[in-house]
Amino acid sequence: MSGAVGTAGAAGAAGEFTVEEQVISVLAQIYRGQVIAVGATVCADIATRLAKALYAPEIVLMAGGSMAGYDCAATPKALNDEWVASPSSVRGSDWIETFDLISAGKYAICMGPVQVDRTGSCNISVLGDWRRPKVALIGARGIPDDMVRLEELTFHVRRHTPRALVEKVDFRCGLGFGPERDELGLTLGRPGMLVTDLGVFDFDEHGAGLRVRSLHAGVSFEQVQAATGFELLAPSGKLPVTPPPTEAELACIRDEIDPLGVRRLDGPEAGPALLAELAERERELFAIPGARR
Amino acid sequence: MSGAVGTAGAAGAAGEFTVEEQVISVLAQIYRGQVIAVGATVCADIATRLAKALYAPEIVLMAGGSMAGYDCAATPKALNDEWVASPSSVRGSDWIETFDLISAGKYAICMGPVQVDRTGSCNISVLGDWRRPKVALIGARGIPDDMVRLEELTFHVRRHTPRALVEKVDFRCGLGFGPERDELGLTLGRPGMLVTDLGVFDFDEHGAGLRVRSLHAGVSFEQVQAATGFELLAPSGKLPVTPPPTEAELACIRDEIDPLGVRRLDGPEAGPALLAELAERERELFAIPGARR
Amino acid sequence: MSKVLSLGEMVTAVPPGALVSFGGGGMARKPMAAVAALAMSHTPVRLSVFLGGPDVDLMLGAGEVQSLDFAYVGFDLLGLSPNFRRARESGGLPVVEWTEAMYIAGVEAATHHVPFMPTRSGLGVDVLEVPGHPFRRFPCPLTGETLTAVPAIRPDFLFIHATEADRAGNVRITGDGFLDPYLARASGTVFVTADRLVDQLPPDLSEHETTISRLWVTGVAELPRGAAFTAVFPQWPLDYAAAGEYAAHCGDAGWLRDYAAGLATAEPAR
Amino acid sequence: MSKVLSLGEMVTAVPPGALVSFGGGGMARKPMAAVAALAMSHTPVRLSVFLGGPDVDLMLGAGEVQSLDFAYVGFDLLGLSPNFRRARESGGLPVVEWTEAMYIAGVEAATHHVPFMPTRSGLGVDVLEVPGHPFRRFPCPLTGETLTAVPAIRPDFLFIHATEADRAGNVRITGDGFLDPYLARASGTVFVTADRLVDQLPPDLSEHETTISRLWVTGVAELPRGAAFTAVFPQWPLDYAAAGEYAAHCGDAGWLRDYAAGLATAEPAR
Repeated sequence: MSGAVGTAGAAGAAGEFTVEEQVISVLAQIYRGQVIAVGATVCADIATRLAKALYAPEIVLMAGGSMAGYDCAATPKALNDEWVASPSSVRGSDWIETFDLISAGKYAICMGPVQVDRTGSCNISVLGDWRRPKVALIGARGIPDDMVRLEELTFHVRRHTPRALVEKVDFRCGLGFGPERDELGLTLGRPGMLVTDLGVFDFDEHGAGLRVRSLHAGVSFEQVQAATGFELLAPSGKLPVTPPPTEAELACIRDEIDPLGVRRLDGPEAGPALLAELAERERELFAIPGARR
Repeated sequence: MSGAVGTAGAAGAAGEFTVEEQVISVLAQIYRGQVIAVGATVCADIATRLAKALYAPEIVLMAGGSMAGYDCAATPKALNDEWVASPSSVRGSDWIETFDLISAGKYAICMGPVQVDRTGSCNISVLGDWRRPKVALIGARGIPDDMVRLEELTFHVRRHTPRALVEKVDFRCGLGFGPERDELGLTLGRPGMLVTDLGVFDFDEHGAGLRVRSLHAGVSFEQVQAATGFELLAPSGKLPVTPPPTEAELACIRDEIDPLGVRRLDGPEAGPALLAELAERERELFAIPGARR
Repeated sequence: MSKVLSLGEMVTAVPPGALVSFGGGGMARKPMAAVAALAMSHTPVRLSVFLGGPDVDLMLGAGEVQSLDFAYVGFDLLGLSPNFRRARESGGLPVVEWTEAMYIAGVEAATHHVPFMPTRSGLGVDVLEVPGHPFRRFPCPLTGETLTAVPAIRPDFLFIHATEADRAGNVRITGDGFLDPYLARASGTVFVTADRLVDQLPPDLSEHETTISRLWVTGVAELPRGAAFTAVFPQWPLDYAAAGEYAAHCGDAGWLRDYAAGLATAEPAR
Repeated sequence: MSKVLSLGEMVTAVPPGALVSFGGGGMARKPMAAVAALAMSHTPVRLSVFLGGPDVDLMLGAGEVQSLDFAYVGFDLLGLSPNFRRARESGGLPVVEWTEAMYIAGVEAATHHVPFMPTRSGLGVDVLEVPGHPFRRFPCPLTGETLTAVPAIRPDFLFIHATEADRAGNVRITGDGFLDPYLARASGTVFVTADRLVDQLPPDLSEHETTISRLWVTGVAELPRGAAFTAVFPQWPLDYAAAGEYAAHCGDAGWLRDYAAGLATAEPAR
């Protein structure tokens, strides 16, 4: 799945792009309006910058945390974001205000769940039994909070496998569609778009299951079904190909918002060696420490 | 009661002082330790500065509000305090933190109630019936809050009259001693010292009434009783004279922390003319606008 | 992304019956020009103000207040508010008297989007003994101890006066912020008048100097001395002469009308 | 009024069974030298950490944690925490899993000195379905709607690492403050290590640049690079090489002991 997976769209000269660039292009569409734009995966983070650079200058980026990078320009993605973002940052804030913004719906987030199930429930806490997990992940964090405050949640699953897309999540950090949601009268935190390395999906609002919205270039429905731990909803007719990133998007990603190539951390190369390589390159690229102070 | 009322104590050369200076000297004793020191009357405010200058450099002054003057030096009292205090201010804060400090007991305040009764209940909200007051004062403000958070409250009543020291307050902003306090199990916000232009007082802890602790120089018990709207507790023996301000205190008040004479606003001269005079003199004295920015 | 509006556009947005709040406190940083414009628009509104001063006084004097929630109304060293006195003493104004901590808790409830906040305030005092108050004593669901529930305070419109703002709506307040930053999070529509508008905050300063994010702000207007005689640190100390004149005459309906008309229509003095 | 203490004096003050919290978040501004000194003092404590990283990992690896409250434990881009994994996966560690908003609400309850805070979080998710959690669904006393009560979080001891501090205990944090300013208000004893101590904050800056008032701080120690490899903006970007080495080896008890001993006793590198 590494390297080139398709051909860039739009008017400009065609060119190849990676699946991470495809994902960034898709996710950039969810960030609009006077909101804080947050991406919990590297690609989603870069997507917030792409949105700000090309489509929605009004969004607020929070590169590097709630303080030094708050409301900064569409600066290049780094491993140490504050150092790059702070010089253009307009305001310092804190975590209490961030949750007030979430409560006010002034927030758009793409999460990176470890498990998503057919109804759209998601999990980043544990694999196996919570009392004695097979794998202790990171804890529920803010997903239960966002779920009762935001209209809709977006998901990015880096690697589409039967262990990531499961029949039922081991621990519910966010609740999907279905009878339980209806009984609770929960109308917020609806599972929205799911983007993986294979395609773009959404969930049936009655909990019937996962629907393919589009397949990335070169991916077949059968391939996606084989990589999914439950039966996908049958497509009605021919499935569209995910619109490829435009030339302008690719140029922006590569030259402006991710010249370092941090997006590779969401790809198959991810690991200590790549992180070390990026950290080394970052030092050269941005001349840390930094700008304002 | 204007002008000189007594003779300064301590080793230095004796001198005359005003009742406001007497009150400032007495009130300066209540501000000690790692607390925010607040005075709701002009004299109490100046007393916080006197305490900081001479006795308790560790206290935090908040001259001019919760932000620009927070944790400043013992700067001269002004009508526009922020302008004088800001250059030496260590930190900006806000009202939520101020109430967190009050809740943590890191706060010492002298209030300026319009009515105090024999049990120590106090009132700054209304005279007469709350629903249709004879006089609408300013509202309960923070007294009910301080009463359930601080160990003890101190009171400064500028003019000791039967209308200020009453049998029963018209509206309880703070609750005094007595059966109701005991029934509620309320142990915080105990009425502590009361300072007036005639003397220093405290309240019987069972609600039996008001006790004279000391009389200001030249004041008799009979004079105080005549100025009080209820019967004072009978003194057991000869009443002491309030210790006069020391020479060091008088020098500090007059030369360092109130050279403008703002303390006169708590005396019998108070009124629009005096305020106008002080405003005019302040302009000359401090060359507003100010220092840091 | 400019949010620059005229004062007229701001005031026109307020419908009759709206819950309106003003920033600042007492004689400090009151949005007097906006208050005067609102009063002159003859739109009866409900007021909720943490620490009221000439803002509340002017609205009451103009007769455009349907009800008032407050923790304080007064002129600080200049004494009591004449129009507040008259309104209260006539017995005709529906009021809710909050304590400071209870008002803060109500605003925090709104910022956190919960219907109430628990507080220890209210025990043993008469703010919970008067008719029509919205507070309730209740047992803590975890410990059983008795607390006071205060409802969320959610103004429909908030008017603030600030030191400066940028066109995108970021706001800088250099003196005491009172509850303004929190009220901005609690309010549906936030209008800011500023002594000066700049292209972008913070100028040469760190990001800690910006007080309120543009995310909370609906519209901004440049209005030098929009706080009239009230204090705006550091540019305007309280003008005791003008404040004294206001205090002496505001009880006169004709004088007040002329005063408000002048304030509401004054061209920004550049 | 000097509050300057040695790291040893700070750590010695912590009795067995104390509830201890650390500031910072994930791989940022963790008080690693203080954590190492605490771990080396062999004092079993209860931990409550908002966003844990190598701080929680080191304490768990040293075996000195009686229980753990958390909203997150992880190494951010460097993956999962090995010692957190082992402790959780062995099933022997009593834990309370908070959400971020619930943890914040718990800290706010403590800062306001109320026993609980209401929040909307917890609805429809499994954090309220696990054994031993301290949360409770309850009806709002004013509106009747169902909310979640979270208890106050009151650490006995809080350790923070900061950019700088003055000897009186005023603290300046220039990067993300996480919950540190609020945890300082919620905690009984607050110890701060700082990359540098200065005579008085703020230096040439405005009072907005001081993050935590000395009123909340018990002791300060100058400890350059007291956050070890974690990031302290702007002086220390995250040292990915050292962090990677920690992540690779911290599961080895011998390696971890040597690492902690070195960190706890290192002379301030001037």
